[in-house]
Amino acid sequence: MIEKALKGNRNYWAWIASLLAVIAVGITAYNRQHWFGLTVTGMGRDVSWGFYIAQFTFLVGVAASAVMVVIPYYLHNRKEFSKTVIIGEFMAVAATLMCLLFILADMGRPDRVLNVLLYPSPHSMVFWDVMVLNGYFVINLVSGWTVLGAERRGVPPPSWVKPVIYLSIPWAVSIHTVTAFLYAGLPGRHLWLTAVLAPRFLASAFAAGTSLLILVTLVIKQCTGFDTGKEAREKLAVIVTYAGIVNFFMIGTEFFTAFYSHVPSHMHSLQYLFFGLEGHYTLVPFMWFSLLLGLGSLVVLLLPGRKSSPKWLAAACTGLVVSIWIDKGVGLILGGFVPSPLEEIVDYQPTLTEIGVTLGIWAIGLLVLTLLLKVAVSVKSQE
Amino acid sequence: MKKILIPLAMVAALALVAYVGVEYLKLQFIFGVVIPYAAAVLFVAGFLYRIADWLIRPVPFRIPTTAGQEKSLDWIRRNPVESPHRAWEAAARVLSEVLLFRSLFRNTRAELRKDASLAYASNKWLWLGGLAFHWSLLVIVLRHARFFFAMVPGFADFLDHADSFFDVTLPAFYISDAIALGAITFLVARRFFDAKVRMISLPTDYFPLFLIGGIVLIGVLMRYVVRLNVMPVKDLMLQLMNFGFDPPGEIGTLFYIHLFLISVLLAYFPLSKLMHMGGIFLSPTRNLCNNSREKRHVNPWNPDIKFRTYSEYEDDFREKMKKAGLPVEKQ
Amino acid sequence: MNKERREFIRKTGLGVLAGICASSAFMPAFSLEETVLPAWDEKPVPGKIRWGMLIDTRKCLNECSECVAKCHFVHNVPDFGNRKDEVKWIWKSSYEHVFPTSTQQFRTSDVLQRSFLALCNHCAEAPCTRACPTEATFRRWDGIVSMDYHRCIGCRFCMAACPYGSRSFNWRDPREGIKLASVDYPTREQGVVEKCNFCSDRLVRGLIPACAESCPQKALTFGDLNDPKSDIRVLLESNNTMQRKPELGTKPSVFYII
Amino acid sequence: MRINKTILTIGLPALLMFALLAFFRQSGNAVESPKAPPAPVTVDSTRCIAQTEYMRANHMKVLHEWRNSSVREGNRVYTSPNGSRFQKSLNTCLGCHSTNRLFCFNCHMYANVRPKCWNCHLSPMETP
Amino acid sequence: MAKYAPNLSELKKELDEKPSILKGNYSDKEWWDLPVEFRDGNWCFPAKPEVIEELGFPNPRKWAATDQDWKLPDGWQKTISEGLRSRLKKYRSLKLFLDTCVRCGACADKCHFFLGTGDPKNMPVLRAELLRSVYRNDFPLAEKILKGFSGSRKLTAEVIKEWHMYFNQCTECRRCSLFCPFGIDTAEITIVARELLNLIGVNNNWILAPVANCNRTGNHLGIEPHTFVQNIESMVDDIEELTGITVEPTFNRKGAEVLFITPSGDVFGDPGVYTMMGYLLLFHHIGLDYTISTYASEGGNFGFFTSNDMMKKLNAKMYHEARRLGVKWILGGECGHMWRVVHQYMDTMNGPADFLEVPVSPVTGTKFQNAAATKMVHIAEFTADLIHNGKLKLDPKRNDHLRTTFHDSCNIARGMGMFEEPRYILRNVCNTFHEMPENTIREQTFCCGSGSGLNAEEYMDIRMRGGFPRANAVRIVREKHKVDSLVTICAIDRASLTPLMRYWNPGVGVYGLHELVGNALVMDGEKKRTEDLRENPMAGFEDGEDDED
Repeated sequence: MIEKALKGNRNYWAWIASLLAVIAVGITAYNRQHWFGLTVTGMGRDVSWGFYIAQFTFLVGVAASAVMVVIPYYLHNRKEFSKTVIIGEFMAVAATLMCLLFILADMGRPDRVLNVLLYPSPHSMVFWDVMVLNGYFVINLVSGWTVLGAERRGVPPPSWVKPVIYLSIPWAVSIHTVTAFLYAGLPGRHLWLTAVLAPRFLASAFAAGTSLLILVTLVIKQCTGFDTGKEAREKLAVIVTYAGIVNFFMIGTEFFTAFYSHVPSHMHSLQYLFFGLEGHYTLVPFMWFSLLLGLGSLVVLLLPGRKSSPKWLAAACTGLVVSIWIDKGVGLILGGFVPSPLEEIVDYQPTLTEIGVTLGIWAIGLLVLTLLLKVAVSVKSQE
Repeated sequence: MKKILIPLAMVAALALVAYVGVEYLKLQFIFGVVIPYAAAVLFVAGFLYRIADWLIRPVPFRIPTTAGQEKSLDWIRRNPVESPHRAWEAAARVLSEVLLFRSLFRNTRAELRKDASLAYASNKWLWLGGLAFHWSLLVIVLRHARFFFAMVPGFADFLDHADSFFDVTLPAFYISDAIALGAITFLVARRFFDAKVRMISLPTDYFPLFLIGGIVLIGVLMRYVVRLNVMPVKDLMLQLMNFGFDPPGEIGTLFYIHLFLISVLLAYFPLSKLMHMGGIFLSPTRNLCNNSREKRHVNPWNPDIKFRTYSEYEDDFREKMKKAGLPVEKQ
Repeated sequence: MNKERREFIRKTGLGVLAGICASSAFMPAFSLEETVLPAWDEKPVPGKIRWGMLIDTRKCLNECSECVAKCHFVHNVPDFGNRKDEVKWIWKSSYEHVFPTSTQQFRTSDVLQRSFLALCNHCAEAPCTRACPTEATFRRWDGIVSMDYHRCIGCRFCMAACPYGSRSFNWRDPREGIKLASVDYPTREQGVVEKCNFCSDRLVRGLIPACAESCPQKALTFGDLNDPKSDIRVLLESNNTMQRKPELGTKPSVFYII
Repeated sequence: MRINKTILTIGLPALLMFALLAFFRQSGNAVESPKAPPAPVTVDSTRCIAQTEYMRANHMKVLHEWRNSSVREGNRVYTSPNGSRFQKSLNTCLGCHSTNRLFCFNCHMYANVRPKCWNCHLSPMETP
Repeated sequence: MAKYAPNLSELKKELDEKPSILKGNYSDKEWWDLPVEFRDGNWCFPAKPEVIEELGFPNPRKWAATDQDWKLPDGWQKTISEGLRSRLKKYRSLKLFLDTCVRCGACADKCHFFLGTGDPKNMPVLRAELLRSVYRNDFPLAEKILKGFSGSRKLTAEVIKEWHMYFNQCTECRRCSLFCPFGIDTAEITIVARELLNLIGVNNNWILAPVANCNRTGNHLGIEPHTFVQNIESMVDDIEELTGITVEPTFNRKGAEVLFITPSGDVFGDPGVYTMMGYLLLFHHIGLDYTISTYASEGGNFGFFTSNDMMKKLNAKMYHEARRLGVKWILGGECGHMWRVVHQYMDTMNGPADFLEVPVSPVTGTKFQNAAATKMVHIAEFTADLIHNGKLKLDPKRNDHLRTTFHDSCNIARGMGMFEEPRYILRNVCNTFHEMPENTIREQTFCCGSGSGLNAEEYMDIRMRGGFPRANAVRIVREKHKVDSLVTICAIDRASLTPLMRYWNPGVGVYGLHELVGNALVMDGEKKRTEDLRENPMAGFEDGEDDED
C-alpha cells in the first residue's frame, strides 16, 4: 500500500524534496550535536531541558487528540467522521514518532537508549512514558493501516481491529497523563508541582491537537481536493472551543493558587514568565502574546457563524496552536527551570544547531505524515 | 516434515564433523587451512563457471517484462525504470531489483473470500524480510573485513562502528546480528507456516537457510557467550589471505565449526539456487531495454525458415482471387 | 617477535596511536597506584551504614576553597570556565541560594556574608533515583546516592528532579576541561550526568572524603549516621543543625550548623 | 564473433580474478604476516587473577562483572580459585600490565576493536 | 458450454467450500504425489492426424488425453532430453530461469489459473518445477549426487501427462514474472515445454489447426481470399446501412501507403467484426491510403504457441507482403499476442525491414520513432495521435448507452508496455469509464483465461476458472459503477471474454476499442445515427429517430 506514496504530482515531489532538504539540515545539525555534545545547544546546568522537551510535550498533545475523532466515530458511530478518523490516527502516528525522536535528540547518550528496556524501572515516569508512547505509536499505525488496507481491497476490516481501536482511547489519555506526571511529580519545581497539570495537558491537547487536525484537513482539501467534510470540521471546532476554554480556565486557577496564597516559590515562575523577575523579561512578550492570541482565537470560535467560514476557522485554529505551543511547550518547560532550585535566574535561548535539529525532526514528522496521508487519501479517493 | 528435518540434520551433522575433526582428531590444519582454501577455490571457480555458463548462452529475443508505459508518442509520459528504453534505464531497473527488491515490493496476497470473490491485500512482509536478511548478511560479511585485513578498509570500519552503535553489551552488540537472526527465523517460519510456500519448498530451500542460520548462531555464540580469543583467529585469516600454510594457533572448536560451515556454504554456493546472486544481474526480463521496435535486436542463431511465399499462395488461389476481383501477379 | 609486532603497529596504526598519545598529553607523569585491598572485604550489608556529613559553617572561611579544589582535582571534575557547561560536585554559595526556602527576615549580617558549602545531600528519599529510568543513579547499601556512568543515558531527568541543583551534566567532553588530572578516579564521558559520590572511591580505601580531609578548619565531619557513637551523631545531638529544604521530605544526609 | 564473446566472457572475469590475487599477494608482501602478540614477558602471570588464555578471551567479561558487582553491590573483593584476593578495579590489572605501554593496544589494534573504556579510564599508554 | 463447464452455482460453491492451499489449508501430500486427472472440460482435443501431417510434425495419431496410453513415439525420453538440451543452449532465459528460482513463493498466488482452480501445480513456481525437476535430474552433475534432496525426478509418461495438463493451463501471460524478484518468466518455460511436447506429438488441435490454416490460407480461420473479401464487403454494406457512408477498403493493392494487418477474428468473428467496422470508418474518416492483404491476412500468430520456428514462419508473411506491395509501413490492428510477436520478435526474426520507411502518420505528420526499426505501428498509437492532434470529429455521447471499463490484455501490458494510449482513446470516445480494482489492471492485469491457444470449446471448465479473477474484477465495477461494457484491444479477449462474461457476469458486453471509436466518429455526409455498430439503440438519440420517422 505504501507504493501509493511513491506516486504523485510535481507539487507533491517538490514538497517531499523540500522536507528532505530540511531533514538533511537536521541531520547535519544533529551530527554536530552528537560529536561535540549537547553543549552546542542552549541548554546548560541551570536550564537543563529546552526546546526539544518543549516540542515533545506539545506533540504528545497532538498525538493524544486523535481520540477526539476516534471516540465519536467508533464509540458513537457518528458517520460524519468517517473520512477524518484515519487522518487523526495517522497524525497521532507522526506526532508520536516526533515525540520519540525529540526524546532521543535530547539524550546525552542515545546509544544507550535500550537501557530503558534492559533495566526497566517502574518507579520512573520516563520508563512509563517510553512504554505508552511506543504503544500508542504501534496501536495507531496498526489499526489505521489495517482499516485502510481493508478499505482498499473492499472488504470489512478484520475483527481484531475493533478492540485495538477501543484500546487506543484510554491509551491516548494515558500518554498525556503520564507525560504530565513526568513534571508533576518533581518536588523542587513549583510550576509543575500541581495536580491540575494532567487535566490541563489534556485540555490543551484537545484544543491544540484538534486544531491542528482541522488545519491538516483544510490543507488536504486545498492540495488534493479530498474533503473530509465540513460537518466533521465544525464538530471538531466545537471540541476545540470547549477544550480551549477549559485550558485557559485552568491556567487561571494556577494564577489564583500562586498569587492568592502568595507563597513566593509558587509565584516566582509565573512572575518570571508573565511579568519578569529580577530584570529578566525574555519570555514576557511571548507569554502575553500566547495568552491574548489564545483568548482571541477562542472569541473567534465563539462568535456565531465564524466556524463555518474556512478562513476564520483556519485563522482561529492556527492562533490556538501557536498560543498553546508557546504556553505549554516553551513556557511550561522553561518556567519549570527558572528560577532554579537555588533561586537563580538563568535565561535560555535555543542555538541554531538546536533549531536545526528541531526543524529536522519536524520535517521527519511531516514527511511521515505526508506519506501516510498520501496513502490514506489515495485509498479514500479511489474509484 | 521430513524435508525440513533432513536439511536440519545435515547442518547438525556438518557441525558435528567439524567438532569431531578438531576436538578428537586434532585436524586443525585440515579444518583451518586446507578446507577453507578448497572451499574458496570451489566458490570462485564455480561461481565464475556458472556465470560464464550463462553468459555464453545467447539471448535470442528482447523479452523484458514491461511494468510501465513504453516510450511511444512524445506527449505520453513513459516509465523509464519499469519499461526502460535506454541501457542506463535498464541498468537502473536491475539495480532496483538487486538493491531494493523492486519486484517483491509489488507483492500482494490474494484472498479468496466468501461468495467466490477475490481481494488482493498489500503484502510486503516477504519484501521486508528478504531485504533485512540480505542486507544484514552483507553488512556482517563486510565487517568481517577486520579479520581479513591488517589495515581495515575504511568502509568496513565505518560499518563496524555504525553496526555497533548501541552500547548494550561487551563486546559491543551488533544490530545486524539481531536483524539477521530475526530475518532467518521469519524466512524459515514462512516456509513452514504458509501453506503455499510449504508445498513448494524443497530440502534445498531449507538447507541454506539452516546453514546460514547455523553460521550466524555460532558467530553470535562466539562473540557474546563463549568468547574466543580473536588473536589467533586474525592470525589465521591474515595467513589465509596471504596464501600461507602454517598451522593455526590455539583457537576454540566453535570457531572451526563456524569456519567449516562457511566453507560448506562457499562450496555449495555455485551448485545451488544461491547462484541467484549472480543470476539476478542476467535476467533477460529485467536487464533488456524495451525498444525492440526501434532498435533491431540480433539473434545469433536465427534459423532460416522456409515460409509459404505469396507466389505459392497465389498459385493455390489464383482462380478464386481473380473471381473476387483481386489483383494477381501472374495471369 | 615483539619487535616485529611493534613494527607492524608502527606501520599500520601510527595515526590511531598518535591520537591516543595526544589525548593523554594532558596526563602528568606518574606511576599507577599500587593495588590496595579495600577497607572492607565482604559484600556489605545494605542499610547497616548511612554515611552523612555535618558542615560547621561557622568554621568555614570565606576566602578558603580547599575542599572544592581538592574534590574537583581528585575526581577529575572539568572546569570550562563558563556557567552553562559547568560541572561541580561541591561549591560555595550564599545563604539565600543554599537555603532559599529558609531565608528569614533580619538574619544576622554574619550569616548573610558567610558562604555555605553545597553538595549532593545523598538524600534518604532521593527524588533523583526515583526519576531515573535506568537505575543509573541509585541509593547504595551505605546510603550514598551513587551514579553508574556506564548506564546513564543522559536524559537529565535526575537534574530536573533534584531540588538542590547538585547534579551536573557533561555537556561536552570533560577531558578537555581537565587541566591537572588525577589517577585516583576515572574521567567521565560526554553525555552523562555526574555528581558528588561522597568519595566512595576513597571510602573503599579507608579514607574519609577529600573535602573533609582537606579542610584546614576541620569544619566538615563525616561519619555513619546509623552509628550513635560516631562523631557526627555526637555533634548532631549537641548542636542545633539544619538540612536543606527539609519540607520536601527528601531527608538529606548533609547537615549544617549555622 | 561468438568466439570472441566467449573469450571475453570467460577471460574478463579470469583477468579480474588474477588482478585480485595479484593485489592480495602484493599487499601480503608489503607487510610481514603478523602473529598474535606474545604474552608480555614482564607480567608475572602466576599473580594474575586467571590464566592468560582465559583472560585473553574473557577480560571484558571479567571487567564488566567486576564493575557491576563493585559499583552497584559494593562487592569489591575478588578471590581467585587459588585463594589470592584482588580488588575489583581496573587498577588491579594495570598495576601489573602498565609496564607494557602497548599492553591493551597491541591486540585491540590488531583486531580493530575499540571499546569505550579508555574514554574514561586510564590506559597503560597514559602511564610514564 | 454446459457439457464442458460446471454450472456457476456449483463452481461458486466449490470455490467457497473446497479446502485449498490458496485459503491456507495445508496439503497433506507433496506436490509430486498429487495425481493428474483428465476429465471433461480440462483438456483440449489433440490435433487431428491430417493437421499434423500437413505441418510435417511428428507422431500423427488419434488419441485423447483421457487415454491410458498416449502412444508416445519410441525413444521419446531421448527426444525430450535432447530437445531440452539444445534449447538450453539456445536460450539463456531458459537456463537462467531453471537455475535461479529460490522458491520464495512470491508468484504463487499471482496466476489466474491458480486463483481459479486452487490446484497447487498452477502456482507458477510449481509449474516451472514440473520441468525443473526433470532438468535437475538430467543435467547439473552435483545436483545428481544430491538427488532426493533437490526434488529431482525421472522423466516418465506420467510427467508428460502432467506437462500436457499444466503447460496448457498457462496462458503465457507473464503476470508471475512481474512479481518474481529474479524476473523468472514462466511463459518462457511454458513456450519451451510446449515445443518439447510437440516434438513427441502431444499437442492441441485448437492451436495446430489454425497454424496449418494460417500457413495455407494466410489466416487462422482458414478463410480463402474470396471469402475474406466477401466478408469485409458485407461489413461495408452494413456500414452504409447504418451511417449512409460507403467506405472503400482495397485488397492486395500495390503502391498503397499503408498495409493494414489485423487478426482474422476481426474479419470473421463476433464481436470482432464491429471492431473491424470501426477501423474501416476511421480510415475513411481520415482518408488513409491503405490496403488489406488476403495473403498476410492474419495479425495473430499461433505459431507463437507452437514453436519458435513456426512463429517465425507465420510471421514472415507480413514483411514479405509489405515488400511485394511496396507500402511505406504497416499498421497493426488490435490484438494481444500479435503485438507481443510484432513488438518483441518480428524484427529479430524476419527483419531488418529496410524496404519500408520509418512510419509517419500521413494525417498529423507524426513520426513514429518508437517503430523506427520494425516499421509497424499499433492502431491505438495511431488513433491516439490523431485525437491528440484534433484530427477526428468525435461525439462521445454516442457511446452513452455504454458504461465501460478497460481490460488490459496481458501481452500488450507486460509484453509491450502500452497502457496510456487505449485509455486516452477510450476517454475521448465515451463519457463513462471506470477502472477495475488496482491490482487487476495495467501491468497487474489478469488474463482472460483463454489466451495462448486455449480458447477451445472443450476446455470451457478451465477457461471459466482461469477467467475468474478477471470476471471478479469486472463484477466489482459492475456492482460499484454499473459498468456493462468491457472494452479491450485484443482479438482473443473479444472472443473469450464474451463467454466468460456470460458465465460470471451476465449482461456485460465485450467491445473492441475501435468499435467505440467507430460509434463516436462523426463522418462527413453521414445520415442521422441512432444505432451503434451492433444496431443497438444509442442513448439520447431516440428523439432524432422519431423525427425521422
